[in-house]
This record gives sequence, structure tokens and C-alpha cells, in this order.
Amino acid sequence: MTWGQWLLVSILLSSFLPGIIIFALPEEKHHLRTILNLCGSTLKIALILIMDTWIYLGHSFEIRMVIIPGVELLLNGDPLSALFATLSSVLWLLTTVYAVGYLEESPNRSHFFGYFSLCVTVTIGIALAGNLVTFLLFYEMLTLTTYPLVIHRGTEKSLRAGRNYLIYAFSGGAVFLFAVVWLQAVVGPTDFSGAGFSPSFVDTHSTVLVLIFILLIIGVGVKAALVPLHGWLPQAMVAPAPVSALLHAVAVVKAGAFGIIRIVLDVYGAQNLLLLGVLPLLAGVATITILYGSVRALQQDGLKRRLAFSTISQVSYIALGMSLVDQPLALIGGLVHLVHQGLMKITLFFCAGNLAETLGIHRISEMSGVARRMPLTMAAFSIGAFGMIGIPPTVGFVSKWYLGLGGLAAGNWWVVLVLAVSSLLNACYFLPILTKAWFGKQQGPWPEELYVGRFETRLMLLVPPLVTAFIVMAAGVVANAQISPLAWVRFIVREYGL
Amino acid sequence: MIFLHADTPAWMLFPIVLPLIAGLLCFLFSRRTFVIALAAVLANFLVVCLLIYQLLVFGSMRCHMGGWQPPLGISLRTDGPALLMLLMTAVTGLAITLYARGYFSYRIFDPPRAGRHQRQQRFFWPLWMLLLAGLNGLFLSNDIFNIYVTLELIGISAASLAALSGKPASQLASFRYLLISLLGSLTYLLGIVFLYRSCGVLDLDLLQNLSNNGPGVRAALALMSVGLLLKTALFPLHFWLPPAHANALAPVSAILSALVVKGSFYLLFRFWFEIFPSTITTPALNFMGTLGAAAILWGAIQAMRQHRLKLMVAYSTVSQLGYLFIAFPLARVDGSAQLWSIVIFMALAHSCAKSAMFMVAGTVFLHLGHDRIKDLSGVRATLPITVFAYGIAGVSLMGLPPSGAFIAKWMLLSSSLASSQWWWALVVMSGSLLAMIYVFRVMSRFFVIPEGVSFIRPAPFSPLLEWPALALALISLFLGLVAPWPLHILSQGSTALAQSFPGGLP
Amino acid sequence: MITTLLYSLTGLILFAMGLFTLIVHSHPLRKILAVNVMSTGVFLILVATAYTPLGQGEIDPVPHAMVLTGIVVSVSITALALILACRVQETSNLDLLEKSKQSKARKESGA
Amino acid sequence: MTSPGLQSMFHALLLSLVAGTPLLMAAFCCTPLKKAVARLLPWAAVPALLTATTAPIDVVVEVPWFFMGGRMGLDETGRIFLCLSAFIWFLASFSARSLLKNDQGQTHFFVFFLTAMAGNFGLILARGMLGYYLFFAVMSFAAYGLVIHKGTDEAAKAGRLYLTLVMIGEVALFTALLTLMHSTGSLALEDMAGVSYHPLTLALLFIGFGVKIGALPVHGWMAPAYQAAPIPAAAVLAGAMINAGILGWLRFLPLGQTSSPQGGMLFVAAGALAAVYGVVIGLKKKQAGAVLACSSISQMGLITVIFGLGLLDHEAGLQAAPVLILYVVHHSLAKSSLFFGYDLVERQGRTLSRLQMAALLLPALSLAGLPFTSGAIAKTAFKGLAGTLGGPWHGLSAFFLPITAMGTSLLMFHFMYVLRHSRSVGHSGRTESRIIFAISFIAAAITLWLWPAARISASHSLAGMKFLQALWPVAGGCLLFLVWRRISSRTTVFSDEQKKQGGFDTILRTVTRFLQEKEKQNLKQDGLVTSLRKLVPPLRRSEKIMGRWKVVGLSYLALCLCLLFLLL
Repeated sequence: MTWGQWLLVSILLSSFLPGIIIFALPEEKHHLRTILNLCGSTLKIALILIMDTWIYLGHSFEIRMVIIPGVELLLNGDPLSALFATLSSVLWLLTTVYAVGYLEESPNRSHFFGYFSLCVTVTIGIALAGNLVTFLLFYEMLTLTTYPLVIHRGTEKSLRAGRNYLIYAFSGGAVFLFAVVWLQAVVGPTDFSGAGFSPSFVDTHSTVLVLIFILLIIGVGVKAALVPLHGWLPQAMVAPAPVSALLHAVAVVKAGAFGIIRIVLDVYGAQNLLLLGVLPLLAGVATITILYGSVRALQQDGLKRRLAFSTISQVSYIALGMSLVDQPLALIGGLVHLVHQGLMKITLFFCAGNLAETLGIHRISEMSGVARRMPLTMAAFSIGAFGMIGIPPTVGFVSKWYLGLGGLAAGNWWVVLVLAVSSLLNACYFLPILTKAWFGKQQGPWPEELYVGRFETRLMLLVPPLVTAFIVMAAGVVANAQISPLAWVRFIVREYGL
Repeated sequence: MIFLHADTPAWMLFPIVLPLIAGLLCFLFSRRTFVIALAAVLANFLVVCLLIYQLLVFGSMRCHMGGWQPPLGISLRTDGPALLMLLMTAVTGLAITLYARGYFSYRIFDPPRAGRHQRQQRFFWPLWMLLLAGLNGLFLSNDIFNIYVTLELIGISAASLAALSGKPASQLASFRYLLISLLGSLTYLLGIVFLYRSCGVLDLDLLQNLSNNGPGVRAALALMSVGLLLKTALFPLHFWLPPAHANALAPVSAILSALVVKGSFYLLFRFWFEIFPSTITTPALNFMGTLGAAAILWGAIQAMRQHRLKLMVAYSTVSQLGYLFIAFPLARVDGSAQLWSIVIFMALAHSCAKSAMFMVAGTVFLHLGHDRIKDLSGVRATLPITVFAYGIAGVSLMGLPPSGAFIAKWMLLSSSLASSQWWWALVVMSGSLLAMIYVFRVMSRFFVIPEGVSFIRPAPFSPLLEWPALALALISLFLGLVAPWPLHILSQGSTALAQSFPGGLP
Repeated sequence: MITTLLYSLTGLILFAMGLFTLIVHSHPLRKILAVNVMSTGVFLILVATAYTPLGQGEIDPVPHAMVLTGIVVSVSITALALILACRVQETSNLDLLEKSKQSKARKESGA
Repeated sequence: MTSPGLQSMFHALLLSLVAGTPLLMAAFCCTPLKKAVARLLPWAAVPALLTATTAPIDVVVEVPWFFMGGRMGLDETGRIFLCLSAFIWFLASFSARSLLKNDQGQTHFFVFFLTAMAGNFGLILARGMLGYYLFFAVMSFAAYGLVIHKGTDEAAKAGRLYLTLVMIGEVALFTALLTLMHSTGSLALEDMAGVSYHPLTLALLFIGFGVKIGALPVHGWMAPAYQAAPIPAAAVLAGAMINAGILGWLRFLPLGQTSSPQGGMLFVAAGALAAVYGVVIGLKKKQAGAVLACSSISQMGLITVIFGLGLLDHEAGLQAAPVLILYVVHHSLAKSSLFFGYDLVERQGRTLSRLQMAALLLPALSLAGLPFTSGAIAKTAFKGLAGTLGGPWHGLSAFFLPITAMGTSLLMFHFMYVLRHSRSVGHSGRTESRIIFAISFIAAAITLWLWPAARISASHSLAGMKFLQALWPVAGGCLLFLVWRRISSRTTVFSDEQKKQGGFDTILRTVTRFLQEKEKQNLKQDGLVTSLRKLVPPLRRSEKIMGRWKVVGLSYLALCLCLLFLLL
């Protein structure tokens, strides 16, 4: 094995091994567990940064393992996987810190953190997957590793949510498997090569390929919560806040969105998709999802539920960007939103978790005046919310800007219209929260004040949202710099030759 | 023992003789039964490894018992599929042996009923050894009547094992099991009679070379198939399986579900695609496929509605056996090479996963005193490894990557799509989804730890109760990753396979 | 030839009769006996297979060996089945005879 | 380092400090240093003042890493706007410091105040589309904190309305920027020259910046917000931030370099309507802040008209630009001085002295174009512009302007009346307030006379006929006011204006509530599982049936026959 292959393996192992060890650790050794977790995640970030550098310098590495003809496991480091891997690993570190703070004194932590680490391993696996089979492998394992986290609370409600999650996710997985096998039967092995299969298949198998594309999108669309397939996401909100953050920002929804990106860019390729003429379909679904999610979010009083519907809406920006794959600008917008949405949404969930954990606030109607009690948390929340609305200089604006430009470049006015309407709707459901929290008056005591101390809440709960909020701001302000997500996405788009 | 060189065919007698002797010894010496059995199982495992080595180096081998040549003598032979089945039996058997030790010693620890449990243990070991000998004989036999004898051997010992627990329900179930297995054997025997009348030989190789496909042979095949189907518990003849498997002792359930049904299926498959390939017709293949599809769905739906863990696992066996039959109609395009790999993978993965699952069910039963699914919460606190094993075995049953079942399902799907028979693919997918539902119905209960559950495990809880299950589950999970090796073994000694991978195996 | 056919047909009829009893009657003993009848039927056909008219060559020994083996197997299985049937009736109050019949008989005797 | 390099670094630093100082101070408000910040509040605007007076013109500093390519620099227009804004912010921060000395939410207020200040300065310096948009957004959203500061229900309502409209404006602007970027392919504001605008883009720009100046369809926030905000904040809203809208138009539709007759007509029409409409609704208000807001709507309508005239063609654009700036300067100074006067009244807690009344009347009537005031100069310039355009536009100066002037003077008298009759409790910082008012009064009175660019108009305004022309609308307004007072004292004109306010807001709330009600209905148990449950008994029964011996026998036979049949 070359050192590059070792790098890939050690990236996976850096969270897998801690996860396994954590399972074996007794419940009460929480210090050791925390140290293990933090070391693992820091090491992972370091390794991934090394990988990023080398990818940037033009190296590539892959591990290939043929199981049977047609079923090959392929790990591959390319710029796109570096993007997702970096995002996941950085957010994992923060989420770990947050989860340690969040679950202080609660039972079953070793179990939780074990699955937590496995979940991230699998997510990185999705990022590094080099063909559809490997992607499928990790995609299914993601469902498995997140399920215990979703039902961590163990209540009837969480079990029901978990059941729904499983049904949705595995149905999606089954459809995906079906489509993958079918695709391989038609066009042969599907490595993520950057160009897609040969255009000659389009002439001969166009109907079948369209059908397979739809099936593939359904398969990943379940996790990406595209509209008719989104039902599990709001229910999964019963999980603890770090899990919600993980589901929405780092792992599950992102994995779905990443799958859409892979399918569009690497499996089919822009040219083939244009020839097949299926992109309007994707665009339509994305549009409906964006608007539907926003409207439903407006209806919610539960804070986390509102955030969940907001995720449904926001993740479809990525799909929207992919549906304009022939426009480099839209592509940039869609790809960079993968990172941006993650940052913003994780901030919001951290803050929602802080409110719940510190003051027992779960509903928006209880939030009146909460910013006076928890100013830093709410400041972070506000930045996240502004990002969601797309107000400069947050990162949300950057995504929308590129998406809009791409839409115009493609001559699609409706894209701009969708963005505008969605921004307005986002404002409708976020700004009232902010005004209520900042300028409302506290009405009676907090539902359940759990923490009274020097800071507004536990330090480990406070720092992660502040960091992510800072990144949301900073990544927008320095969007044009050499090392911003935007710069990396531009690099990706260059690599794809667009 | 000078004549036992590495290339001596006589090695293949050992898998039959060793357990047989061990069984006798167990019967005679009731003290050290476990040691004897363990030694036999270990030796069996080693010999099987040696046989595989032989196969890889020298190719397929034949052993003519007592020096009598066919058609008069009885011969044994090794080839890829047979050895893989032997390996499956050896590995699963080893784990089950260890588990059974833990199981019985835990039960014997229970003072009020120690005597009964001791008696059960005393009968368990010889019977299990007998069964193992029968199974090994079945896989190695190259003589169609000899196979009948091994089938009866298996039937007798399996039925007695199933009755071992002493509960009325289990005795009733095992009585029924015995009758069904008798009916199956007799039907099979009737088939042999027809076959013998038309061909006049019993040796499988000779039968294969005769390639006679007159009506006698066809009738014989039909009769033998029905007999074997009865023993394999294919829908709609599955009714005897769930009660027999669910009411037996846990190690016995594991043996029955993982190994015994596979034996008869192995024969069926071998007859259809190796011995009498010229006899089979497309409608017949489709008919088998339809039955398999029905079994998948019916078994899964029944498993979903069960309230008891062991019954659920048993019904899951009914469902999983269906997959083996889905492979039949795909023979039209792929020939037997791909088919063998599908069914072998399915069988290997299923036997490991299912025995692990029954072990888990047994451990949980020992721990809680019941296996009602809705009262299972809290088990994870005391039995984390067991629960983990259940989860992994469940993943394997659902056919998620990278389990062996996934590889099998992948091949099923790709064959069915390549031959434009997508409906089989749909059945396979929906079967997996239903499997997900029943697996996770239990899983979700396992995960919940209600307030106030103690973390102290009962004192004599032997690691033998937990680790074999985990090991088997892990094997079934990672079988997919080592898929090239079984495929390599499979390709040895079978010309059809070598042709289908012209560039050599990966 | 006729002889062979006759024997074989008889064997088949025996098999069918056994099958019928096995299916229709619920008493365990009857079932065991039915299985025995079935196996006898099969053996009969097997023996008939070996039959060759006098002077037309050697008698095929293989079916005989098979029948002998079969009888041995059948005996042992019958033994096991009998034990099981006994145990079933011992340990359970559940009668394998149809319950209603027995209770009816008991009633009659009581009356 | 070479000296040009050093110089450009110096420029970059200087320009960054303009917006950076208030921003940093806002950040410090969140630290224990907040006391110091409160003391140093007025100094936040000083770098801006210094830069405006000393920095070289037309130096553009590129900051490529900043927000997708940042560019900043100062041009002539920018310098005027910066000077004006910095001056008003400077005064307002003095006023705010003394007003909020003992206020609970002082820090809160200062954060928003400083952030809005930074946004306002930043947008003036921005030379890129996105930079402008960024600072515009920062300013707009920070101003929400100013509007809502008092925490009363009214303030909350005004804030909601403000926020809604700001959001609409933001989105319109965002869309407009996208289309502009798409058509020009560049982010630099200089490249806006010569672009042909899609009518939709024009409309979007009109809305986007129009929100800030209270252009007609999106004016609703102004009156409640000006009234609800603390007076120093209202002063900057009316005197400084309002100009951001005008500057936006100037930047994105550079007069003299672009033209769009249709767009021009749109602007003129909307502006003219607003000029009249502002007066009409202003007369109904009974609070001084609200009246001033309506006057702003009206005055901004006039400015919109000027802008529209400039858009008609290139030639007109070149002439309109200086007039526009002149008018803006005049209006800002006058309006802020009025607000400071209002502030003085509030703080004194009693009605003004005669001297103060007179002093207040001067900027008030200057808005109406009273001779010798800056208003007269601005109006003269306006008339000059309309005159040069010729044709129908000439009638504009002859007919329309006097009418609006009359209306404005009517409104201003109304303002004085309202002010005299308003009751207030009195606040601290009376002296400061007096000084501030005095400074602003002086500035409003003399700036235009001293300003070189306004010299021609200034001299024109003193010519005899012009003098008379300017005087009669004021007199007419005075008369009208007297008549109107007579009428309105009998009928209650101050009717249910409160209810009508925020109609938009109520619609939004109703819709939201409706949706939430529906959601509650949706949150019922899913029926799928229960219907699946019903399947269980038949399943159990059929499984049992399949286990009966007879059924088994039948299926065994069937299987045998089937296989025999299929194989044979």
C-alpha cells in the first residue's frame, strides 16, 4: 500500500477505532471517553487537511478492492470528497464537544458516543466513496449507525420516529440498490470519474437511463428529504440536539445531498443529463421542496420542528444547483451550499439544544425575551438565521448569489423567483423568532431552568455554536479568500472542467 | 497412518467418521461429553480445512469406500460447493458447540431443575454428533441412495434434538417434524426407485453422464424434489418449521435452522442443476421461483406479526429460504456457475446469521425467562455483546452491505435485471424491507434502557453464551468482503465456473 | 413384465393409502402405521424393480441392499416415532385423538 | 516597501477605519468595556468626518478576499454624502449619549446604533455592488434595533412593519443585483455605466432602495418607525440613513451615464404622487415624529422626481445629479435639525420659547422653500432643471412645485402646532440638546450658502421674481393651515389611524395563524399503522389453516402434481 492509501485508511480508522474502544469502555469512564473522542476527531481533521493539501497539489489516491465482478469497493480522494470530508470532520469535532456537554450526567453515554463515532466514520466513508457500490455500502451503514442515536431517548415517541426513519431510509436504500444494479447492468461499472458514462448509451438506452436516474434520485432523495420523501425528518427531531445537528448538518441529510451531487456530476455527467433532458424534473422537485419546506416551517411552533422543515427547504438548494449543472455558477452555488447549509444549520441546532437544555424551552412561543438570559446563544442563533435568510455577509448569501447567477445564466428566471420567495419565507419564519427573543419581554419563569452558573449555560454547550456562528460569518466575509469553502468549490468546478 | 498423505482421498472419510465416533463416545462417557464433542468438532474443522487445501491443490477428488467402484460401490467426492457447505457446517458447528456448553452450564446452575437439564445435556451431545455426521455425509455423498440414508440420519437426530426441551409444545412439534421428514424421505425414496428403474445406477457422476431425460427420470426428479422441498420447508410446506425450531432448545434451534434445512436444499439444487440439467424446464424453474417469492413475502409478514422472539426468528428462516429459490428462474441466463455462487453465499450468510440470532434469542431467554418482544427492553444494559450480535446478524439478514447476503442479493438483482426478469428483483427488495421491519421491531426494544435497570450481570454468565454468537454474526457480516475466497473455492473442480470467469477470478 | 407392473402398482397403492391415512387421521399411532405402510409400498416397488424373469440374467442385488437398508431405517424411525408419540401423550393433557370424541366416550361411559 | 504601496496601505487603513471604528465599538459593547464605549460614542463618527474632509478623491482600494471581492473608495458624491452623514451621526450620537445616560437598554441601543452607523458609512465608501448591498443590509437590520428600542407595543408594531418592508426591499435588491451582475458581468459599480436596464430590474431597484426613502408603495413603515424610535435614532433615520436609498439609486443607476425614459417616467410619477400623498397623510398625524416622517415621504417624493427627470436622458442626467445632491443635503440638514428641535422640546418637558419656536420654524419652512433658506436654493435649482428640460416639464416647475411647497408649508405649520400641543415628561441633557440643536440649526441655515457648488442656484434664488415665487406658497400654506385648523377643530380628524396601520402586518399574522391551525390538525396519528394492524388476525388464521394436516396433504399433492406436470 502506498502512503496515500494508508492516509485514506487512517482517516476512516481515526474515528472507527475510538468508536469501538468506546463501546468497550465502562459507562463511568467519561474522561477517558471524552479524551478519546477529541483526540480522534482532532487527528481526523489533521489527516483530512493533509489529504486536502495533497489533493490541491494534484495528487490522487485510491484503494480498490474487487469483491465480485461489478462489486468493487473503491475509496477515492478527489476534491469533492475532500469538501464533504472536511466539513464533516470539522463539524464532528464541534458536535462532539457539544455532545459531551449536552449529555453530561445522562445515562448510556458510552453507547451514544460509540455510535456517534461510527456514524462519522460512515459519513467520511460516503465522502470518500469512489463508486456507487461503495457509496451504497456506507449509505446503508449510515442508516444503521444513526438509528440508535435517533431513538437514544428510548421513549415511545422516539421509537416511533426511529421506526419511520428506518422505513424511509431503508426503502430509499432498497430503491437505490435496485437502481445501482440496474445501472450497472446497462452501462457497466460506475466509478465516480467526473465525466459519467459514455454518451453512446444515451442513444441506445435513453428511457431506461431516465428511469434509473429517477430511481437513483428517489434513493438518495429520501435522506436528502426531497418533498414527497421528507416525512421522517421532522419526526426524527425527538432525538437529542447533538443528534439532530448531526442528522441535519453533518451526516444524513448531507449524505443524501452529496449523493445527488455524485449522481449528477459523476455517475451521469452533465452532458448525458442534458441529452436525457431530466434536469427540469430535478429542478421541479427541488423547487417544490424549497417552497413546501418553507411554508411548513412557518406552521410550526416547536423550535426544532421549524428548524427541521427549514432543513428540508434549504437542502434542496443543493439539488437546485445540481439541476443547473451545465452552469458553472449554479454548480458553485449548489456545491458551496453543502458546506454553508451545514454550518448554519448546525449553529441553529446547537442553539436550540442550548435553549432546551438550559431553560427547557422547546417552543417558539416560550422564547420571549430569552436573549436577555442567553445573549451569546441567541447571537449565534441570529447569525445562523440571517444566514438562512441569505443576508450578507453570512454564507447563506454567497450560496444564493451564485445560484441566482447560475439560474440567470441558464436563462431561468424562475430560479431567481424561487430564491426570492424562499428568502421571504425564511424571513417570515426566522425573523419573528429573533424579534421575540431579543425584544420580547420574558413571560413568567422559564419552563424548566436546569442550569444556573457563571456563564449563560455550560461552557461546552456555549463554545460550539459560537464557533460555528463565527465561521458562518467569517466564511462569508472572506468568501473570496484562498481558503474559504467557496474557493475550494471553485477548485472543484475547475477540476470538473466546467 | 502412513497412507494418509495430503493428497489421499481418504481424508474425506473423517468428517463423517469423526463425529460418529465422538457421538458414540459421548453416549458412553457421560462425564466428558463436551470435551469429546469439542475435540471432534475441532478436528472436523481442521480436516475440512485440509480438504479445501486438497481441493485447491489437487482439484476435485473421489473416494470409493472399501475400494468398491461404482456402480456397485458407494463413493464420496469433494468439490467446491460441497466443501463450502462442509466449511459452513464446521464453523457454525464449532460455534454452536461452544454456545451449547455455555447454555447448558447456565441452565444446570439453576438448582430446582438441574437434573432435567443435565439429562438434556447428556442426550444433546451424542445426538448433535450424529447429526453432524449425517450432514457431513450428506454433503460428501456421491450416491443417491446413500444420501437417503444420511437424510434419515439427519431426520432422526434432528427430531430427537427438537424434542429435547421436554416441553409439550416442543414434543408435539418434533413429532410433527418427524412425520413430515419421514414423508419427505419416503417421497424421495420413491423418486430413487423411479430413477433406478430408468437409469439403473445410483452414483451421481454416472447419472450426470447418462443424461437420460426420459419420463421416468423426470418423474423421479419431481418426486425427489417434493420430498426435499418438504424437508426444506418451502412455502406452502413450511408449517412444521416455526414451531419445531422455536420450541427447541436454543442450540438446537440454531442447528436446525442454520444447517439442517440447508442440507436438503443443497441436494435439491444439486439435482436440478448438476445432475439433471437437461430435464428441467422453464415453467418448472419459474414455478420454483414463484414459490420462493411467496415464501419470502409470507415468511416475512408472519415474522412481523410474531410476539415471541424465537418464533420471529423461525419465520425469518422461512422467509430467507425463499431467496434460495428465487435463484432458480435465473438459471435461464446465467447457467449454474452464477447460481451456485448466489445460493452458496446466501446459505453461508444465512446459516451464520441465523444461528447467531437463535443463540441471541436463547441467551435473552435465559436472561429474562421469556422472549416476548414487547418486554425486551433493558437487555442491552446487561447483555451488550448479545445485543450487538443480534444487530449484526439482523443486518446480515436484511442483506445490507457488506454482508454475504448482500453479495448474494446483488447477484440475484443483477441476474434478474440482466435477464429482464425485474419482478424477482422487486421481490428481493421488498423481502429485505420486510426483514428490516421485523429485525428492527426487536432491535428498537433492545436499544431502550428503562430507568432503573441494573447493570450487574448474573454471576455464572459464561462468555460462551455471548461470544460465539458475535463471532458468527461478524463472519456473516464480513463474508461479503472476503467474497473472492469462497468464489475461488467454488470455482475449483467445476468446469462451468472456470468458463464463466475466463480471466481468472479477481 | 406384468409381474413387475403388478407389484409396482400395488406398491404405489400402498403408498397412496398410507399417505391418505397420514393426512386424514389424527391419531399418532395411525400416523406412524400409515408411514410404515407407505414405506412398505416403496419397498415393494423396489423389490419389483429387482425382479427379472427366470433365466434372463442375474438378479440385480442393489435394490435388495436398498430395501434392507430401508427396512432398518424404517424400524428405527418407527421406534423413535413411537417414543415421541408416547411422550407427547404423557407430558401433555392434549390428546392427539380428537378431543371431542374422547370426551364423548367418557360421557357415555359415565352415563 | 515602495511608497505607492505604503500609500495605498494607508488609504486602505483610513477607509477601513471609517466603518471599522463604529463596528469595533459595537463589538466592544459586548465586553466589559461597554462603559467606555458609551462615553466615547460620538467619536465613532470622527474617522468618517476626517476621511470625508481629507482623503483623496477617486482612490479605489481593492480588497479581493473580502466578501467576493471588496472595493472601496471615495468619489465626489461619496464625499458629500459621507460628510453629511458623518455630521448628522456625530450630532445624533451626542444626543443619544445624553438621552440614554440612565437607560436600562443603553448598551443594547448603542450596539445597534453603532452597527447602523458602520453600515451607513460603509455603503458610502463601497465601490462594489455587493459591498453596497452588504452595508445596506447591515444598516437596515441594525436600524430595526433602534426603531424597537422603547419596547412599547407601538414600537414593536412599527418594528415589525419596518422589518417586513426591509425584508421585501432586501429581496428586491438581491434580485435586482443578480440581474445586474448577469447583464454586466462585473461587480464594480463603475461598470454600471451604459447598461441598458430591463424594466423589471428598474422596478426592483426602485422598490429595493425605495423602502429606505419611503417611496410610495413601501412607505408604510416610516411614520410609525420615526415616531417609535428614540429621537436621536429618528434623526439619523431621517437625516442620514434615508440618503442611503438615494445614494443607492445614484450608484446603481448613475445619472448621466444611463438613461431609461420609461424608468424616468416611473420615478417621476411615483415621486410626484408621494410628494402629495405625504402631505395628505401627514395632516392626519398627531405626533410630531410621524408628521416629520410624512414630510420626509413628501420631500423624498420630490427628490424621486428629480431623479426620474435625470433618468430621462443622458443630458438631463448630467444636470439632475448636482440638483439632486443639493436637494439631499438641504433636506437632510433641515430634517435633522427639526428632529433635534423636537428632541429639545421633549427634553424640556414644556413648550418652546418664542425664540426657539422661531428657530425651529426656519428649517421647517426651509423645507417649503422659504426665501433665504437652503430650501429656496434647492427649489431654485430644481426649477432650473425642469426649465432646461423644456416641454411639459416646464409646467412642472410652474404648477407642481408651488403646490407641493404649499403643501409642505401647511404640513410644517401642522408640525409646529402638534409640537406646541404635545406633552412630555422631560429628560436629562437639556443643555446638550440645546447645543446640538443650535449646531444643526446653523448647519441647516448656512451650509448651502457656503457651498461652492450651490452658488449659482443661491444667487438665482435671490433674484426678485424667484423671491416672490418662493414666498407665495409659504404664505398660501400658512393661510391654508389656519383654515384647516378651523375645520379640524370641529370634526375629529384624528380618527382611527392606529387601526389602519400595519394592515400588512395583520395579514401576515392571520396567514401564519391559519397555517399553524392547519398544522395542528395534521399532527394526528398516521393511519397506516393502524390499518396494517387490522391485517394481523387474518394472517394468523391463514397460517393456522396452512398447518392443518389436510391442507398440508393437499398442498403436498398439489406440489407433486405441479412439478410432475411442469417437468414432464
